[in-house]
Amino acid sequence: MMDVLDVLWRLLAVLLAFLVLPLLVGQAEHKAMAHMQGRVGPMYAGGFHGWAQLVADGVKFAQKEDIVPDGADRRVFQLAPAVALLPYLVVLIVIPVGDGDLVGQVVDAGIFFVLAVMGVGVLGSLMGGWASANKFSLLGGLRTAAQLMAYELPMLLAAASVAMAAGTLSLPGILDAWQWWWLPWQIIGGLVFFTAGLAELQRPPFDAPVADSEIIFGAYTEYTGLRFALFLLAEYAGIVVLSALTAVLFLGGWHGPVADTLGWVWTLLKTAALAFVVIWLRVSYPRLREDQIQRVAWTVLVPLALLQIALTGVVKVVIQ
Amino acid sequence: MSAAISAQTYAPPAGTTTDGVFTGSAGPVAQSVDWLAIAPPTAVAVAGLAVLVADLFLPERGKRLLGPLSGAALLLAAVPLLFLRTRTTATFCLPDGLQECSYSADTLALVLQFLVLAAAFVTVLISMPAVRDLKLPAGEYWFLLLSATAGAALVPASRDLVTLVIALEVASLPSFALVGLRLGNRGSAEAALKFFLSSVTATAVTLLGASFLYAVTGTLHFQGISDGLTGTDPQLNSLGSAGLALTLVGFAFKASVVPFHFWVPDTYVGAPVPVAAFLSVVGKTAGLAGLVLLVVQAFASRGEIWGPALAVLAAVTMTVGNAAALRQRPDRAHGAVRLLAWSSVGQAGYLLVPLAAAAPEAGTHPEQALSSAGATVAYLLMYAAVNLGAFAVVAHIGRAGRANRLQDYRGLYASHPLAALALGFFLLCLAGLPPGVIGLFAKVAVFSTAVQNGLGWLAVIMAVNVVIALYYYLQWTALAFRRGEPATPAAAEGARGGGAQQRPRIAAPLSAGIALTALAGVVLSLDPDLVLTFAAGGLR
Amino acid sequence: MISVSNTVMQALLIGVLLLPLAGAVAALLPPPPGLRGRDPGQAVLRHGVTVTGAVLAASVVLALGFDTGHAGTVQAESDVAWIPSLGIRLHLGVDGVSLPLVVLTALLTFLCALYSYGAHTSPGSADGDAESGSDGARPGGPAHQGGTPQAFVALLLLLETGTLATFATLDLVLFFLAFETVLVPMYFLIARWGGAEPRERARAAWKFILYTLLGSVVMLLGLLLVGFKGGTFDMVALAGDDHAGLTRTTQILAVLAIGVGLAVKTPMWPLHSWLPDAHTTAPTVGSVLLAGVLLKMGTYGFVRILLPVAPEGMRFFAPWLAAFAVVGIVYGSLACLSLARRGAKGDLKRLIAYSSVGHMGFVLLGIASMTPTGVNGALFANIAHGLITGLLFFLVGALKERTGTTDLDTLSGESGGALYGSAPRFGGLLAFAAVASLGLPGLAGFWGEMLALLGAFEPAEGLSRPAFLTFMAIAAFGTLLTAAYMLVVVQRVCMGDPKDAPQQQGGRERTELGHQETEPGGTGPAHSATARLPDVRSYEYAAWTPLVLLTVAAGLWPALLLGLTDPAVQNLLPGVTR
Amino acid sequence: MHLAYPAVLAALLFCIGLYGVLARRNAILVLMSVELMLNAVNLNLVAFDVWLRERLHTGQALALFTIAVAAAEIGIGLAIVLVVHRTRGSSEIDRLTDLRERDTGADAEGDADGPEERAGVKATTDSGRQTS
Amino acid sequence: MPDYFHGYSVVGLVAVVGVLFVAVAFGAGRLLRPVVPTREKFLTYECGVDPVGEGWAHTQIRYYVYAFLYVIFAVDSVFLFPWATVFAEPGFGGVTLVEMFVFLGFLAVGLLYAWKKGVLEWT
Repeated sequence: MMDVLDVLWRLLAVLLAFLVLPLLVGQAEHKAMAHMQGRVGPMYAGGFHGWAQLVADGVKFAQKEDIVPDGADRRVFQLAPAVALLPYLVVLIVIPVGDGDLVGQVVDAGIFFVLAVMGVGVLGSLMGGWASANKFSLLGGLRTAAQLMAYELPMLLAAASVAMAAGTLSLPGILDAWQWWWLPWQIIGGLVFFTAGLAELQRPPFDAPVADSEIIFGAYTEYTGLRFALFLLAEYAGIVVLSALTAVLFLGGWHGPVADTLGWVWTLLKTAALAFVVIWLRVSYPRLREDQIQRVAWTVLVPLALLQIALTGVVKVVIQ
Repeated sequence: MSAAISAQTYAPPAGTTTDGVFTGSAGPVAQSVDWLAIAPPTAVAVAGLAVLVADLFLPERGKRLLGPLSGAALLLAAVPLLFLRTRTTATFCLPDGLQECSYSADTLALVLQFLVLAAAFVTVLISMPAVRDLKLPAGEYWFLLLSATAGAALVPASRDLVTLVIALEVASLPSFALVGLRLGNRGSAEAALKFFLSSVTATAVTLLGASFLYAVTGTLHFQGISDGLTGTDPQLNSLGSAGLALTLVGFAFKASVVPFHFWVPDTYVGAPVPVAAFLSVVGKTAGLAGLVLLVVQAFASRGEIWGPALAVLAAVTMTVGNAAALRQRPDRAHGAVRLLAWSSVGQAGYLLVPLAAAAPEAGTHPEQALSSAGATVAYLLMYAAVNLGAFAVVAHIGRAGRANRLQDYRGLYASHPLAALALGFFLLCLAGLPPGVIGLFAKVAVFSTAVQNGLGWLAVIMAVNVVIALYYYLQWTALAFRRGEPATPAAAEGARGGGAQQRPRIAAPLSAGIALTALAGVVLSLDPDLVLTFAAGGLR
Repeated sequence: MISVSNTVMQALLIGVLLLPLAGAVAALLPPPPGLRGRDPGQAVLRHGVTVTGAVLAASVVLALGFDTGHAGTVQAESDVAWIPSLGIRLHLGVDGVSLPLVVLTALLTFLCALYSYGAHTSPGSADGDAESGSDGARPGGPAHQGGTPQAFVALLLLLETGTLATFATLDLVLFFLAFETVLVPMYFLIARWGGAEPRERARAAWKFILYTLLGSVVMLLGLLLVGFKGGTFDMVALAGDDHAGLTRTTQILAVLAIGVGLAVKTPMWPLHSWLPDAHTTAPTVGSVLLAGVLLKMGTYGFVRILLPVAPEGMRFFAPWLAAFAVVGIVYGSLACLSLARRGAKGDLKRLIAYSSVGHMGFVLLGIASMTPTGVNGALFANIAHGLITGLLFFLVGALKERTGTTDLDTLSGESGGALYGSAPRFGGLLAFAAVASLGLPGLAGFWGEMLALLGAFEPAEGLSRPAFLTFMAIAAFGTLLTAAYMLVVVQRVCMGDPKDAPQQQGGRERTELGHQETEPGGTGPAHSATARLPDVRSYEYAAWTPLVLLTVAAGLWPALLLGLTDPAVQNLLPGVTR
Repeated sequence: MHLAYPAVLAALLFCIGLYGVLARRNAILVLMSVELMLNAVNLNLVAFDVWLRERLHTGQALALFTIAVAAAEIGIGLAIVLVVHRTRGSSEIDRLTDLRERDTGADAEGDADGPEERAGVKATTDSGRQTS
Repeated sequence: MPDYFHGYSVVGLVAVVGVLFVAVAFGAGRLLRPVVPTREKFLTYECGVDPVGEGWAHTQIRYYVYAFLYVIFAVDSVFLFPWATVFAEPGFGGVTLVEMFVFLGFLAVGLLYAWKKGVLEWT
């Protein structure tokens, strides 16, 4: 009985985090971007600084007509948003928030699981792009795919580096083994991982697949209403997941300079900081061209990741 | 790429810590590696990589050096064989003294490695003009050739299914690319696709078989499989039999055994001639080496299952191959290569006979089974030398006229007497007629295994097939010695270009290849015991 | 008989085998400075004569050194391991059965080389001959046919090697190898130096090689069967009393397989059909060697392998063998008769080829009787046939060279060829050979056939006497037929009115003949007739005289030969006749 | 969990793959079917590995290698399909008949050579460099 | 073993919850939204112009090459993880590390090859 209750609690918590955190990030993006650009952002919905803007957006999306273009592959077209969104929910459950039991579920091969499931999310964009029967969508979908290909590899390699350092693939296991000096040791890997994740999420400056000035909105061009909203939600959920993962793998998760008992606070803080960096980057950098995106991956990130692995290996053997 | 070094990286990845032996942290868990033993395939693989990298930085003129470089690397890779000759070495062994190793440099492995390396060397010689003529990408070509050779050299030394399958794949994958390397050529691409699709399917089937075997025996080492297959559980028994049969399929495919042969003629015709030569010798060696290892070692205890099956396959293979070769007409385009392709299918049938004959003794008298399999090895050595030689001559003719009809060999004696003599010798060796004495005795050795193991009917079928084969080999030989007169307008047209009498000189590497193979054939003919000793207990 | 140490004998035998092989290789190399000769052809043909002469001399010495007191035992024996894995040894040696054949081979090859050399150098067939452009067989001018003289000599020597090795080897597999080695040179001799349309030549050569190959593959199977079941390939060991424990079934199978291969080569009716084509198209030298030596390899195999190794099997098949043999005798004779008919467009070479079928029938009959008498007769007939038919083919070849045709109708015209008149010595020789061939007592052909018939009269135990008596009667009838067609041939070719003949022949022949007559080298008597053929030339004398002499000698003194063969045959037949 | 579930699933996957290989006529689909077969094998291997509780985890090791092999095969296979598609504008394997043995006379094949070569040349010139 | 499957069953439960969530959202949307189909709404959107031509018109073959690159490399990195977890255990050590460097060297050569061959340039 305890077991069932326990599981239910965890599920509920994960679902809650999944519904709330992306909205928080979205709202933060609205406001942070606005202030960086000398605007004020949404101010009306909800009264105080437009805090309910995204809720209002959601209500609006739900009332929009649902359109599937004539030439589209209906079933695939309709399923795509769900495929894009759900993996992030599933990933959330294995990310440890705090020491000990503060994790949805411990999975042995945590890193594998996380990376594999995150890869599925991109499939949603691809399905949307393919099924829309729209040239821009297709182009966007292909760019998405290419980007996934290019950045999955450095991401994997960087994660492998951490796994090497810790000697385990389990996320809590990695955090258990974590020491503060891993921070400089794994810094290259961390940067690679974060950058690659950014690119996989198609966040600026890696947003060529949805570049509105070139291809309208890439794979999502034909989407309206709730389905479009799910895609957007997926993007923000992705930011949360990526930030959380980076925090766990490279920044020590619930480890903090003081008050280890409040580990989950550290985790949330680090995640939030990283999420802010994601927003910050969007405002600061112009969009890269598709070929530049590819080149960065293959000629910078992959070699760097390999270098990090080498470094990890050597240090690990030396300190033994 | 990863597979090329599979041998090095294949350490049991996980779970080792739970074992009592390892947690003691007394001995090293990493397997000790006998570098000399694994030197031949490793050297080839490294050379391949070196060639690939060198190609990136060499100027266009320097790329001509890549071919000779590859040849030299192959020769170099064969040097360790000399040192290994006197001892049997096994490496990548399980650390707990189970005597189960993944790599063994015993006589069988060494002989076949020598065969692979030598054949690859001759292929390199044959390839040099072709790479220039067909404007094949030099670096890629040599790299792929060396990689495939490395894989093929690894096959006979592997002693577990993982290594074996991976080695076979390393031998196969570059071959697909080699076949399709003539960019923009419809035939080349088509050949590659056919080869690829059928090969990949066969691999999948083999792997399924391997998974069944693993389920039944709990190991993939040959010795363990052989022990495990004798279990008494009837359910597992039938699963084991299924796994055994499925595993053999992939190797039968590589060895172009009917009914897994259909890719052979089309692929050979579509591929550049040197690649076809390579496939017909090195590819086949890899497949047959796998078969030998499987039946003599891994499946030794279940001879009653694969013995009759192999016998039937052998009979069907030689019959189909020879019948199809017989149907080739002299005026058909690419007839020469197609004939050799079908003949290589037929030869595969002969090569299977000793394996089928090894069945009754495999379980009880491994030594005798190995001797039987030795007949296959001996035959393979003979076949490699003369088949490569024949392909070398074909490659030369192919340079002049791209149709490569059998007709084009008319008057070869008049224009290139030595090449014609060599071709005749090679074909007679394949046919098994004097003066190709070695061909005859290799067939006799094969034949004797069948007779001595109660496969009289197979021996009779083989004899009939030898007779059928005589016809087309002789016909071709006779054609080469016929007076060269333009028989058709097409030939006359060809003659206008260069003149039938003034055929281009044979390129130096080609003639070296022909000379080398002819020399091998003659030496073997004078002293057949050099190879036949393997059929009489020379393999240990 | 001189006594020669065993080592020397060994060396001689090996030398006999290796000398022509080395000579063949040497023939393909450019001649050394001192031996260039008048032209390359002459040099290399002389080389051929030298080598074959040396081989002949060596074989004669070998024969002289042969201990006739123990003709049944293998002498000059050398036995070296060659392929231990398969138990194949280089086992050589001669006994009373093989020695005569070795000498005969050496002799015939030498004579052929001599003949070719003479034909090349004699002015009668020098360049510029009116006929050189035609398809006629030009035995004298190998340089102008098909290939180079170098290749011709090399092939001839290779042929000799193979034949000699067949007779000298005592290992089954080696026997097969030697047996096969002969095919290659013979194929090229027919295909490149043959005397017919190129297409037809190629066809005949192809037929020849296919038949013999098919036969020999079957034979190989039988040999392997014997070898594997008996545990050894050594003929001597296999011939021991227990026959290496071969079961009856094995023996029957072995005899069937090996017998078919040998029968093709022999040739036995109905497997003979390659022979007429091959003979008709082959060049003179090729025909002589084919008939004189190659056919003997088949019958030799019967005596050497089948009789001693698989007597049980032989006994099983002996009636069949005999039946086929007599059918062959009658069939060959009838075919000859029909060819010899006027207006049948019979080819003289083809006719002799068919007569060979008949003669080999006698040999087979002798063997099938499985008695010493019969087998001795068979061996004797072998030698005799080699001498006589060799001579016949020489003569027909020379005739073709002179007249440009071997067509009987063309040759004889309305009333006859009148060789007696136009070229009396030539005609006389032809008549002699024909008479010898029909088995006239006092000549070589007689003894063999008579002994074979005697053997059939009283066949070995276990064989049905009535059947063999029938066979004997039919065979005897065959001798009559033989006599008939031979006499018809002699009558049509040699007799007739010399004035009459040319009128009946076509204008082409006449002008040619006239042209030839004006040649300064024409050796014929200086009759002032229009139809003068050149009579026997000196080199032809040189080539033919030994054959004539030996034919007579063998006819008058058969014991010379029988003394050699009989002990050996007694030795080979112990399992049959106690 | 009972061994039967993964085993049956693997068998099903393999059979579907096999059916695809045999029935599909588009090279890409055949390729995908082969991948299906390979993944069925992987499933088998891992399931048996777990079932056997083998100390060395040979099954998992082979599964890893199988994954690598499958990837390499896909890489080369797609490249080949691409070349085929480029040279003849179709990847239907039924239409790959240039190399088939025909019983027609020599002339027909002799002619077939010409356009083929010409088409090949054209394809090379406009397709640029192909790397795989 | 029960733990092993237990972990994934919870994960599966999450997935089910997710599916439910999406289904509920779509169901609610169906109730809330209007349905007013017109011809123009179902046209493919190309900046307001009627669509022309096929969708593959602007597709670059280059994407395939990237795909190849990725597939090969990603699978190679599969070998890294098992190694990464054990290479520091007692009993392994320098040799194991060198072996992995050899492996990385292979990867690096592959990358170098692709780079030098111009696959990564976009022209």
